[in-house]
Amino acid sequence: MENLLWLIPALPFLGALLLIVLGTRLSRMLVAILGASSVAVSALITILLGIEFLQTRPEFYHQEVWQWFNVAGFTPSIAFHVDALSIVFVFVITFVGALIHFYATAYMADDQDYSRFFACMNLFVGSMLMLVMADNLLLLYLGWEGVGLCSYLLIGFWYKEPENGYAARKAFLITRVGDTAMAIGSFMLFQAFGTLHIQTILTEAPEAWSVGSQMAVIVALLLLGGAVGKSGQLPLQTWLPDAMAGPTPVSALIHAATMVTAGVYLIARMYVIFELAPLAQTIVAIVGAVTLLLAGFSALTQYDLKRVLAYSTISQIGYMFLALGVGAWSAGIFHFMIHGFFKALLFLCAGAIIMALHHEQDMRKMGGLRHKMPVVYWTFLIGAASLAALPLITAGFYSKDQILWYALAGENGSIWLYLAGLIGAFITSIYTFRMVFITFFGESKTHLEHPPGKVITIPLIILAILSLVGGFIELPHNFGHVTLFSNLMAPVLPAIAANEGLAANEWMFQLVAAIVSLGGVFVAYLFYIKSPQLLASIERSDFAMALHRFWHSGWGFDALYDALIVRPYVFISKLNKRDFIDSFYTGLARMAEGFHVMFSETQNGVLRNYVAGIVVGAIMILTISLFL
Amino acid sequence: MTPAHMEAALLLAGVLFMLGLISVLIRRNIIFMLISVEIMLNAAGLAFIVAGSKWVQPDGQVMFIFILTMAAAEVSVGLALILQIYHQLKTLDSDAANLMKG
Amino acid sequence: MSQTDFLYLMPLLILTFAVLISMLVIAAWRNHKIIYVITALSFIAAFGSLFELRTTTAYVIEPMFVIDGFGVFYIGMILLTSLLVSMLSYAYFEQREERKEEYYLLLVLATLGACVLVISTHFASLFLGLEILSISLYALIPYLRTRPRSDEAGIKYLILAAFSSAFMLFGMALVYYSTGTMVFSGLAQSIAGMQELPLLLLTGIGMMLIGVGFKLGIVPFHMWTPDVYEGAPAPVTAFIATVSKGGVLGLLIRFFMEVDGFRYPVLVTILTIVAIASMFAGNLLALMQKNVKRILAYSSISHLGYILVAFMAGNQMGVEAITFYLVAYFITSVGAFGVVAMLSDKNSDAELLEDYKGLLWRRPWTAAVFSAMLLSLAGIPLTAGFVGKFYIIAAGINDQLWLLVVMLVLNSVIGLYYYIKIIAVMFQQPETEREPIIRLRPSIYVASVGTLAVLALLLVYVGVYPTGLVQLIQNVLVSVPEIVAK
Amino acid sequence: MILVWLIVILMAGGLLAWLSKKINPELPRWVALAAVLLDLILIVYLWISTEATTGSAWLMRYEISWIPQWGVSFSLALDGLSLLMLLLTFFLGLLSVLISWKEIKAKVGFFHFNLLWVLAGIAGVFLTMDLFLFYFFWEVMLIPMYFLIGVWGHENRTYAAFKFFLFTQASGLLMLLAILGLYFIHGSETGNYTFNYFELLNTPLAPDAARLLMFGFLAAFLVKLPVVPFHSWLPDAHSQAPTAGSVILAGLLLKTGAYGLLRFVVPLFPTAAVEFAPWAMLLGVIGIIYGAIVAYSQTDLKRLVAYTSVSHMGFVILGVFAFNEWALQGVVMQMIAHGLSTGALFILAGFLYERLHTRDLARMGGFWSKAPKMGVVALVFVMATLGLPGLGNFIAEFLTLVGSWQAANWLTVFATIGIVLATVYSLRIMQKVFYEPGPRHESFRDLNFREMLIAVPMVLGLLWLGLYPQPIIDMARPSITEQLQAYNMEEPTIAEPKTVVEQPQSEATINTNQLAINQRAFSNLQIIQSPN
Repeated sequence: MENLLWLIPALPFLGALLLIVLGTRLSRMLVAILGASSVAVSALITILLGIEFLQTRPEFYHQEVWQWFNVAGFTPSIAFHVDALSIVFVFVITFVGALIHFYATAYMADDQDYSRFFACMNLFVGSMLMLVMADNLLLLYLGWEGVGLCSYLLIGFWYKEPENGYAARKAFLITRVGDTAMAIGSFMLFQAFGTLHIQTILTEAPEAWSVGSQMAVIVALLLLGGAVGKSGQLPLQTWLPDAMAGPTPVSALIHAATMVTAGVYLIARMYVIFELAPLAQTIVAIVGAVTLLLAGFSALTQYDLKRVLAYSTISQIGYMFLALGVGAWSAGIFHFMIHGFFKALLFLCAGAIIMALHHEQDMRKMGGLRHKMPVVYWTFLIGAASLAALPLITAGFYSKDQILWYALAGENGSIWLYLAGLIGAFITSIYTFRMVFITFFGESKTHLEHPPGKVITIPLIILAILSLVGGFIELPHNFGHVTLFSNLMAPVLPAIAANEGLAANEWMFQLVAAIVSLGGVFVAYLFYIKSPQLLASIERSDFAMALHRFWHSGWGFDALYDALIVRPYVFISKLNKRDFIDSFYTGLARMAEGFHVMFSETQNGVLRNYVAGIVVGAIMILTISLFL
Repeated sequence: MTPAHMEAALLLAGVLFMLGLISVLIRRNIIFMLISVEIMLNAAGLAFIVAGSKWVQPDGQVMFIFILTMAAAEVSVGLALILQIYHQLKTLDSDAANLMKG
Repeated sequence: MSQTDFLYLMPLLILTFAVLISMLVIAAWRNHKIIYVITALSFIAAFGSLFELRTTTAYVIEPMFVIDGFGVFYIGMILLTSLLVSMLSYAYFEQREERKEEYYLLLVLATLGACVLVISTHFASLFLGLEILSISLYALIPYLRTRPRSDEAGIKYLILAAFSSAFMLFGMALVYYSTGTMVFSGLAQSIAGMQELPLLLLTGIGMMLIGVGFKLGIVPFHMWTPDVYEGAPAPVTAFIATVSKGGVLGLLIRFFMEVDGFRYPVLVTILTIVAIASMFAGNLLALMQKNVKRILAYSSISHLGYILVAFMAGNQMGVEAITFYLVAYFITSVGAFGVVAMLSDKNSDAELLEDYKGLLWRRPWTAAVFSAMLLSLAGIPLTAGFVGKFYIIAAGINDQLWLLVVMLVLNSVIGLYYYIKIIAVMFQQPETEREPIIRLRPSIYVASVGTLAVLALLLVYVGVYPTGLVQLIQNVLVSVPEIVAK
Repeated sequence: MILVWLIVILMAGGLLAWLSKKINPELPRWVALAAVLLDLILIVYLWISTEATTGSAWLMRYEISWIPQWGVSFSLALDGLSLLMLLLTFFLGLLSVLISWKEIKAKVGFFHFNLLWVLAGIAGVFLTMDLFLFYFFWEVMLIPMYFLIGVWGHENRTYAAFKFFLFTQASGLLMLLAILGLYFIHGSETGNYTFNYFELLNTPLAPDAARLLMFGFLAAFLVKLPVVPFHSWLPDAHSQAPTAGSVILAGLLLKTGAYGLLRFVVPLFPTAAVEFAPWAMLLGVIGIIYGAIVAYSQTDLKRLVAYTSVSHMGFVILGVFAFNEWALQGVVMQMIAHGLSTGALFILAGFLYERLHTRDLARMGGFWSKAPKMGVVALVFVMATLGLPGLGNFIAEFLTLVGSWQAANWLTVFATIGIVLATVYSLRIMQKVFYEPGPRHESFRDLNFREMLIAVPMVLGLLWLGLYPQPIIDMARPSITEQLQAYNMEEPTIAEPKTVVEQPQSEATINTNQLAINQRAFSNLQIIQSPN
């Protein structure tokens, strides 16, 4: 198995290559097959690999394809390092990816740039796999930028509308800012360790740096910069909502399930550095906490179905960061996986709805879809439940509960983080069910075209199942105590010890979490089903309206950055369009011309002037010879 | 002659030279300019004679004869030219002859 | 005078006889071709006679002349240039109906004067050479006497030249008065002792400088140059630009080397100022100039400035550099004016930039040659001008003349502009397809075309493989003790 | 001898092309193609045959006396660096012949004459090991370039040509002064007057003399590179030149500046260079940022690309003066990768100009659907420009930055910010040209076979550089280590900047001892005979 590693990313790349080269010549059928199968096959390989992995439980699989280059002892390779952590990611990427590709064959069916779409998607899957399988930071960076490119291409897929193009540009640019920080971080790592090989760094770092050493903190923060950029966390989260301009499968795959969680992967991957820099780790936690709150509030106020999901993604990733920040590594990853399932599910459902309502995304124009598209309804409901972490049945409950628990009881957890998480959970279930109620209940406002076909629904069902049962591989110790997942992670990521004092009455906190999420559902029910006028009356007050506008605009970050960075830059650039340095040289030329005019005055053709000239010269020479 | 006279004679030559020079500068009529130049040349000749007699050598006078011949040749060409100019410009004002400038 | 003296003066004598013969021939029967042939032959013969004189040791003809390698080389240079000029003149004057024959007499005479200059070691011979040259030029410049510009140029040149030579003579007189000798070497001996020159002597030398400076056309005695260049017939302009300046320069070098003028800060200061002033004035005046002949005139001013830089080096390398540069400059200017002459028509010379618009597409080869010449003037590689400039800069740096060298570099950048401008004009597309120039009888046409071809080849050869010429110059200079001494 | 052929073929080919116009107006194209192709084959052959290089950096030498009196010899030498540069030269040369196939209609013969002579001059610059000859070629490549711009350029060609010519000439002359200064100092010290590079290499110089001479060389190279604030010739020249001209300018002429820095400044003036290094790197960073900012607001596509190369060349000088192997390898990669990517962008601009007869971004847009092939190709080039991993420029910039980080942290940080700015302007190209809908252009055809023939090799080249650059690195390593020997960093370690600086300090002390000698030497200069 081990020597088949390279196939996993290679197949999608191959698919992409074929689609790019002879895309236009292929029939739609072939394109679909090529595009979907390439990912499906690598998913298959992954699953086989995973099975073998689970059976044999090796430390990791490693395969070097070729040495990238070798300059004065700097020898990164195109080499793969797959351990439990990577496996999880690879699994989610390929499996969910395959499903979404399958789904997309129908969703994009009547799009003219069919092959371009699948080319980009395959390219993305390939790069993403590179990212999570890389054994050195440089290769990781390759994947990292590669997914950025693909997200750029896919957000701007419908490039005809300029704003899509700008959204794509924004996404690429903001993530690039983070990447730059990450690059600088890797420079420092290279200076310190003379290599970018991840495992080497992880083993050598503890010797090189003491806990809390300045170097470690700086590096950790720089890496965090990269992470927040990709994962749409504060302060670089503004691009993600706009990224919804892309086709819905793209949002599902890139901006929900996989790419945006690259930041989580990076931090988990480099966890040693963060453990050496407690300050940085705390900042991770805080970033996560703050982000999940802000995003949650924004999600409350959105009407665009996909934007709600986008904000919820931001806030869910906030949870993951929170988990990583408090040191609950495996919890974070677990939540990533579960989130991958249900968020993909939600997006795909949304896609189905949007397609059915011929590209209508505004929830206010939806409603009463419950009966019209039952499959979608139920699957969406499951997804929503999982997102809102309804107790016991949903996977989301188990993953999120773990995080909340460690946010309080973990080594460097605190009551504040816990509260933030709790409030977040509350809001989450509110906006989730707000979405459900507005969309599926009430009287229908638009009649739908074609109800979704098999190709659409099958992936939904699969994902729905996963987002229900997915949780049962990791159950709290006081409740079944299944620890499959954390056992899997154990060799890679350190386990976390819960605070003894609190451990005793953990059930209490679980209860609180359950109540909170149910309470959220109830509030949503109250406002959107029971007595809408109540909500209306609240919304009428100016304060509420202002707040609404503020949240709707994502806490005004866009405006802020626009004023602080974008406008000044463009202004300066435009100001200096003509390149003022040039004027200096042209000035010289002017000067020379001036002299020319001056001198040619003397050549006025009058004989006596010339005589005078000679005389002047004579006088000059004689005076010099007199006075020297 | 005694050294004192030498100085005096040289001074005379110098004065002549300056006279010629100044009149070249102030005259506009080409003929007069030519004449003034001749004066300058003769001043030079005088200076040569003075020098020759200072060192009691014939060379000075030899040079003077050279100068005379040269001056003669020059004037002959010059006058021919002046005629041409007069034919074309109908004037002998040197300032009028400034077709070429800049 | 002994037998050998005549042998050594052979070139000069040949020229003199050539003049007499052609005078008689003209009296007998005017024919352009015959006179032209006589002239050409005389130049060739004179040049041939030089091979007898390739001495390693200087031969002195008391007190007037010294025939040494330096002199021989310069005479050779002058003769060849005059030959080329005469070849250009043939085609040029063939188109014009004036009486052409006397022109060649004057040309030969002028050449004779230049030759006398470069071998003279005595004020008298200096003066004679200078005046033979000048007076023939007085007549040559306004030779196309129906053109008002020619006459104007003539009169200007005459008055100014006479004026300046008055200065020169007076200077000589003063020098003679204060030293009692008119022989360079004697002069050198008498002042060798004194560290500070007496005022009278200094004034004398100063006034002589004015005379020389005028002939060289360096600032502030340059004002005649553009007008005369413009007014005179193109071949004559070429002659003035090359032979007359070259002769005077040779004299100047010899004189300064004899008396070792570089010892005296006064002279050094004066020359430095003059050099810098010439470079700047020349280039800046040419910058926006519309008239090609005037551009070349101004450029010649600046080129003399460059040459002075090497001159200031005042050692053998400097002299080598000057000599080399002169060769390059002769080739180039004759070539350039040759093109001008070739493009000129009956009633006026081709001197306005407009006349050259789109030349490359009308007469590609002519344009190519002209471009080559201009690039050489600008000092671009593959041309003789580049090596020359390189040599000069080397000499300057070798002697630590940083100020002058930097000025030179600065100026050659300014200079580039107007040389390239002419080329640019030649490359422009002529919006109006002008009528092709009437071709002359091939026999005549060949004369100038051949000349230009030869020049172009020389230009490139010297530019690409200068070592031969350098070797020659170095050998030649060996026979001049006072140069090698430095 | 083969080295001579490399140059001779081009020159002869040029003349032949000019003359062959008489026979058939199309013939010059073929002649030029043949000549360049022949050279390309030769150099590739050389490359393959010298794969297993060990020991000395120098693969070949050729030397015959030229002007013995001045110690000038016609000496060519080939090492890894020059080999790579020649590869690039002939590769791009070939492409420029191809892109001119349809674009150039007037004076075909003369055009190809100039084209080949520029290439010849550049090849000479990369090969020659005699400073006189170097200057000679340095100038030789300017004239034909001047004609290329001035005759076949766009609307404002004359101005651009003048500007280009004057800038390069002025700086070149300063270099000539420096060369001569070095020549005479060396001569007066050792008594043998020579322009030979290898002899001049270890000329002991007084610090201030070294500084002056170095500035002389720098003048030429920094203007050619170009470094802000000496860059103002470049936008005009690049935007006005015909496509082939722009490609050669951006792809090759700028590289001669970088090459000069590597080949001459670094080895000849170790001490002075180290002193100057911080300022040089600062200049580099300024260039990176400034170029990027100005590039963003350009509306003329070619002008925009021109400013991007100002920005990219900043990395070169940044890397050169970091004095470690990573940075220098990065620089070499940058020279090649930038040659390809920017050349490619200019070719793209050429394609667009052929179709639209404008370079104005405002008059373009929405071509992705009309010309998908072109879109994909353009995407690759743009991504290369913004340094996307997997393409050549990324390797180059990453190595450069890794190297410069060892030398100067903060400067490197700002340089890295420059990469973000690169993203800004690069994406603007995509957005304006291929994304948002522009004015209607009927009959906007996609790339045809010839154009694909031009574009695809560049794409492959960039990918190859990005994914397996090892051959290039191996080829360049010996020469780079040789350049660095003056800084005796035989085993480049993770060098703290101070160690880089300290070492030449000790060298400086040696030089101070030599100072006295040099002073005497200078006084001697007054009376030495000219060399012969």
